[in-house]
Amino acid sequence: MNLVTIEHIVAVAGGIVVAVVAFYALYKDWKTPGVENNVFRLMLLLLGVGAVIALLAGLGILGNFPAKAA
Amino acid sequence: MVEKNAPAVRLGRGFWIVTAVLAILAIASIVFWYVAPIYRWMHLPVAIATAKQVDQLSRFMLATGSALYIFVVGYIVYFAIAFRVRKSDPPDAIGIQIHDNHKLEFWWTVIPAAFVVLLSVLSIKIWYEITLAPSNGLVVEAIGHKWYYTFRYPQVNGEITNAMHLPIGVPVTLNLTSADVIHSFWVPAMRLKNDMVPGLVTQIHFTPTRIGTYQIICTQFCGIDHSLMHQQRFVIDSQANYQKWYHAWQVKNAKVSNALPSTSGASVNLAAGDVAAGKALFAQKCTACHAMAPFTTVKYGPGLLDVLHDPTHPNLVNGQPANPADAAAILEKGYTGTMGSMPNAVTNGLSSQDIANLVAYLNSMK
Amino acid sequence: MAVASITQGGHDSHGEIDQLYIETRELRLQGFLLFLVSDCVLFSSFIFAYLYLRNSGQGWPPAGINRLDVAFAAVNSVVLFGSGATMHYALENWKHGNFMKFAWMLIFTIVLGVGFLCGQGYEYTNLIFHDHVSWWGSGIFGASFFTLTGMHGFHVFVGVCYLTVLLLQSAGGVYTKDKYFGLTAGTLYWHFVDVIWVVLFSIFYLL
Amino acid sequence: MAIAAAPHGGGIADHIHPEPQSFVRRYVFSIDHKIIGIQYIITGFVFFVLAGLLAETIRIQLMHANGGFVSPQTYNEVYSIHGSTMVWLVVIPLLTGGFGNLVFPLQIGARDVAFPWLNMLSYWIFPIAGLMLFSSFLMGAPTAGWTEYPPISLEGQAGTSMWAAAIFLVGVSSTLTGINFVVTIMKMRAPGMTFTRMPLFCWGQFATAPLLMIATTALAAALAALFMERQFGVPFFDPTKGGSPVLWQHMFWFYSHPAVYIMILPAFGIVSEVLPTFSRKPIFGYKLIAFSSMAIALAGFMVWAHHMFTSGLAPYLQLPFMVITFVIAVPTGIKIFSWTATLWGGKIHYTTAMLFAMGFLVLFTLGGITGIFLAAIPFDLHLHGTYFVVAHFHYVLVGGSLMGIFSGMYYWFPKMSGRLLSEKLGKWHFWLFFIGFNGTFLPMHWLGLEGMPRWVSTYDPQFQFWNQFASISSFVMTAGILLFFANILYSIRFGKVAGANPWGARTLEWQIPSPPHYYNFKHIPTVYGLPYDFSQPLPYRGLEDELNDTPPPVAAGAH
Repeated sequence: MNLVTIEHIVAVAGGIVVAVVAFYALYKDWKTPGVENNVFRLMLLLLGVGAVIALLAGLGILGNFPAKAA
Repeated sequence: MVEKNAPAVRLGRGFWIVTAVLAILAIASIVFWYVAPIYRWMHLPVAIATAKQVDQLSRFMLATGSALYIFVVGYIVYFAIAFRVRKSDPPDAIGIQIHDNHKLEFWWTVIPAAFVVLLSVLSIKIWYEITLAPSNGLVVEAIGHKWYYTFRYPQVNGEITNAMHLPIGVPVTLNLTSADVIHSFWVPAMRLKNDMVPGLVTQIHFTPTRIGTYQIICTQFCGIDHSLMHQQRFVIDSQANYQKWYHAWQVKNAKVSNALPSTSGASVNLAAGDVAAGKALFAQKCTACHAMAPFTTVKYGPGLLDVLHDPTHPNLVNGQPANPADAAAILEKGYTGTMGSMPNAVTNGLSSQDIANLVAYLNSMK
Repeated sequence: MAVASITQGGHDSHGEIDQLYIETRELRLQGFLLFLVSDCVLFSSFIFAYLYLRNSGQGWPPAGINRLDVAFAAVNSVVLFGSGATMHYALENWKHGNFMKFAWMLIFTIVLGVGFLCGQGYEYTNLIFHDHVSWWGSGIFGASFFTLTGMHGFHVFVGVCYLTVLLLQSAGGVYTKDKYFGLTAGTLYWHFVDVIWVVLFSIFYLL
Repeated sequence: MAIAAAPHGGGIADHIHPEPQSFVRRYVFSIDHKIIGIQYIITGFVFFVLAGLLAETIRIQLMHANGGFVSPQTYNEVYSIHGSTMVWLVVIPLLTGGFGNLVFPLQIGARDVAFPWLNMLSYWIFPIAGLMLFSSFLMGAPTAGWTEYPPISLEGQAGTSMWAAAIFLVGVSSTLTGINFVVTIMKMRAPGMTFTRMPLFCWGQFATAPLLMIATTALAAALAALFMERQFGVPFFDPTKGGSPVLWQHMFWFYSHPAVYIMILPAFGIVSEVLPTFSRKPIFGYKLIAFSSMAIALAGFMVWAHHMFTSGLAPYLQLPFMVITFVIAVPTGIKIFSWTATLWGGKIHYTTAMLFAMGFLVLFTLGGITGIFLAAIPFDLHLHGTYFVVAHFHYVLVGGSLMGIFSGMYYWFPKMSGRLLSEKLGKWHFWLFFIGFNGTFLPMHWLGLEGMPRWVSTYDPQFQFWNQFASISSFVMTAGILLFFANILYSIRFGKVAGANPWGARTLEWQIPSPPHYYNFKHIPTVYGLPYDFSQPLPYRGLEDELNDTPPPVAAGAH
C-alpha cells in the first residue's frame, strides 16, 4: 500500500463525508430566511459539488490522464 | 404618468415651420454627402474593390448621422430661443408641466432600433465581403519592425525593405505579423488595416483594382519613431510591370545576398565619398531631424556642423571617437539608446556609396 | 480557558438588539457581500487569463512540464472543503447558543485551513525543487498556476488569521448570541475561499 | 427596500454623531461625505490643471509638422500621462467621488454614506496614487498611451511599473467608493424615497457604482499581471515566452469600456438635474431615462472587444460585439431625445450651468454619432488608430463628461460654499470653452479621415494647417478654463451669497441651508413624489425646521 493509494482512499472517504455533511446542512438550512442565508445555501451547494468533484478525482474518474510521452 | 390635469400639448405653427426647415437642411446634408467627392478632396484613391463599399457605408452613416444631428441641434437651438424666459414673465413662471408622452417615446425607441438593424445588416454585408474576399492568388508576408516593414514573396529568398509591389487584378492574401512589438498595417487607399501582433499571424484578403503608389501607415504605438513609420509605399503595378519588378528583384536579391555578410562600417569605401552628392543627400534624408548647424541647434537630433571636428564633443553618441569610420557605422546600423534613436541605413534607404558620400560631406563641414 | 469565557459571553445578551444594530448590520452585510463580489471578479479575471493563455494553441500542459499531481490535490481539497463544513457548523452552533461546540468547530476550521496551507506548501516545494517549475521561468504554466493558486493561498492565509481573530474576539465577549455579525462575515469569507478553490481545483487539475 | 424609520426611532437616521471640532478631523481626515466630496473636487481639479498643461504641450508640439518643441520621447510620455490623468485622476474621481459624494446622500435624504470611514480611506488613496502617477516622470514615464499595450509597455521605462501601481491604487479607491455608493443607495434612502422617486442624478450614480465595483477589479487583475511581468518576469503577455499581447487588450478593455460609462453616466445625471431646474419643467420621460442608464451600464459589459476589431480577433467573435454596440445607441438616443423634449415648452433660464448642460447635449450627441460610426467594423478597420478616434473620444469625454462637470460645478458650487459663481465670468468661460473646444477637436475628424495616425509627434506636412488651427483653438479653450479657476478663486471670497436655494430647484439638497449642516437634515424628511413637478408643492414633509434656528434633536440612539 503505497502513498498514492492512501491519497486516493483519503480523498474518496473525505469527499463522501464532506459531501454528505454539506448536502445535509443545505437540506437543514433550506428555509432559513435572510440575505446571508441565500448566499450560504449557494455556497453549501457549491461546497457539496466540490466535495463530489474531489471524490471523483480520488476515484480516478476525473483528472485521470494517461502519462505524457516524453 | 399622464395625469388628468396634464395640460393639453399643442405644437405651435413655429414648431412645424422649424421642422420643415430642419427637414430641408437634413435632406440637403444627405444630398451633400452623396454628391460630395469627400475622399477625392482628401487625396485618398480607391485601390481595392471593398474600399468602395466602405466608402458607401461611410456615406450612408455620414448622411444619416448628420441628418439626425441637424434635427437634434436644430430643435435644441429652436427651443432655446423660443422658450427662453422673457422679461415680461413673472419670476415664478413655470413651463408646461408634461412628464412624458408614451407615443413619442415609443417612436423614438422604435425608429432608432430599426435604424440599428438596418445599419447592422449593411455593416455585416460589407464585413463579409472584406473578410471573405477571394484568397486564391498571391500570398505575401508583411512583417513589422521598429520602425519599418519588410515584405516576403513566394519563391524568393530575402526580404523586400523599401516598397511593396502587387499586381493589379490578382487576389492577394497578406499575412501580417511583427518581429518585435505591435505594429499596424494601414493602407488608407484600401480603407483597411490590421494589427501586426508578435507571435500571431493575421490575414487580410483583397484584390487590387487601381494602379498607383500608396502610403502604408502604422497606427499602433510602437516606440519612439512610431511617427516616422509611414515612409514606405504600397505599389500596385500592371501585371507586366509587376512581373518585371519581381524578376529584377529576384536577380538583384541573389547578388545582394551574396555580398551582404559584411555589415560593419568597414564595407563602406570612405575614400570614394563625394561631398556634393553627400550634401544633396543630407538635404533630402537628414534634415528632418538634423540641422547643418552647431551641436546645440537641436531638431530631433543635434546639429551636425563640425560633428567630426568638435573639441567639446570628442565622441559620437554611441561613445565611439568621432572619426569618419565610426560615423559611417552609425549611419549604417542606426542608433537606439538613451539619447533617442536614429533609423539604420535600410530604413533610411542608404546604399554604401550614399553613406560614403554623407561621411565625406560631414567631414568637409567645420 | 478561552472556551469558558465564550460560554459566559453568551449569557447576558438577550434583549439588547436595537434598531441601530439591525440597520448597521444590514449595511455591513451588504457591503461585505459586494466586497466578495468584487473579489470574485478579481479571481475571474485571472481565471479568464489562464483559460485564454491555455487555449492559445500551444498545447497543455506546455512542453517539458508534467501534469499536476491530482491525488494529492484531491486530498488537500477535501481538507479545505471539510473546513468549510466545520465553519458552517461553528456558526450554526453559535446561533443556537452552543458556544463550546462553536469554539471547537472554529478551532477545527483553523486547523484544517492551516493544513491546507501546509499541503499547498508541500506541493509548491515539490513543483519548484523536484519538477523545476517556477513562477517566472516556466512560461504561461508557471505564471498562471502560481499566480492563481498563490492568490488563493494568500486568501486562505488571510482567512486563517481572520478566523483566529474571531476566535479571540468571541472568547473576549465581543459577540453575543444575537449580535454576531463578525462571525457571519467570517463564515461568508471562508465559504467564498472554499468555493473559489472548487473552481481552481477543477480547472488546474482536472481539465 | 429602504429602511423605514422605525416608529420608536433609534435607527441610523436618528443617530447624529457630534461634529468633530479639530481642524484635522473636520477638514483633512474628515468622514463627512460633503467635505470628502469637496476634497475630491479640489484634488481632481489640481490634476486637471496638470493634465491641461500636458495637453497644451501636445498641442504646441503639433503646431509644426516636424514637431520640435519636445523630444519624441518626452512627447510620448506627455500624452500617456495626459490620458491616464484625465481618465483616472480627473473625470472618474470628479464625477463619482466628487459630485457623487457631495450630492447624492443629500438627494436621497441620508445623513452620510453607508461607510464614512471607508469613504475617507478611498479619498486618501486617490491623491497618493496621483502623486505616484506623476512621480513616474522622475524615473521615465510610460510612453505607450493610457492603454499601455504590451509588448511595448513591457520594454517601457521604469515608470511604467509605477504607472501600473498608481492606477491599481486608484482602482482600489474606485472599488471601495462603488461598494459604498451601492449600499448607500440601496439601504439609506429617506422614507418614501422609492426608486421611482429618486432624482436622476442618483440614478446615474446607482448605474455607475456597480461598474466601479466590478469593472475596476478586472482592471486591477490586468495591472497586477503587467506589474508582475515587468518586475518579476512572470510571463502573461510576452509572446516570446508563450504569453499573448491580445490577452492584455481583453483584460484592459473589459474594464475600460465600462469605464467610459463610468465617465459619462454621472454626467448624464448632472444634466438630468440641471435641464429641468432651469427649464422650470419636469424631466421628460423620467422612467425611460432611469431605465436607459441601467441598460447602458449592463450592455457596457458586453461590448469591450469593439476596441479590438483590428487586433486579430477571430472574425466570428467580432460580429456580436458590433451589433451590441449598435444597440447601445438606442438607450443613448432615448436620453438625448428626452433631454431635448425637456426643453420644449419650458421657461428656460440661461444660467451658466444651463449653458453647459445644453453645450453637453450638442457636443455629446456628435460624439455619440461618431461612436456609432466607429462601431461599424468596416469603418473601424479604416479609421481605428487615427485622429478620427481622437476626435470621437474627446467629444464624448470633454464635450460630454467635462461639460457635465462644469455644469455641475456652476450648479452645486453654492451648495458647497454658500456663494454663487460669477455668472458673467461663467458665460465667458462657457463661450471660450465651447468655441475653443470645437476648433480644437472638430478638425481632427477630417485629419483622421485623411489618414493622420494617432500617437505621432511629427506628421506629414499636408496636415499642418488643421493642426495649427486646432492648436490655436486649444489656447482659446485654455483661456476659458483659466477664467473658470479665476471665477472660483474670486467667488469663494467675494461671490454673491447664495441662500438655501438660489436656482429654485426642487431636489432635497436645495431645501436645506448652503452649505448644509454637518448632520445634513435636522429631521429626515418623508418623500411623497418625484421632485420635478413644478406646478405642485414640494413633495417633502418634515423639512419645516431646516431653515430656522432650531437646534437638531439630540440623537435618540447616541451612546
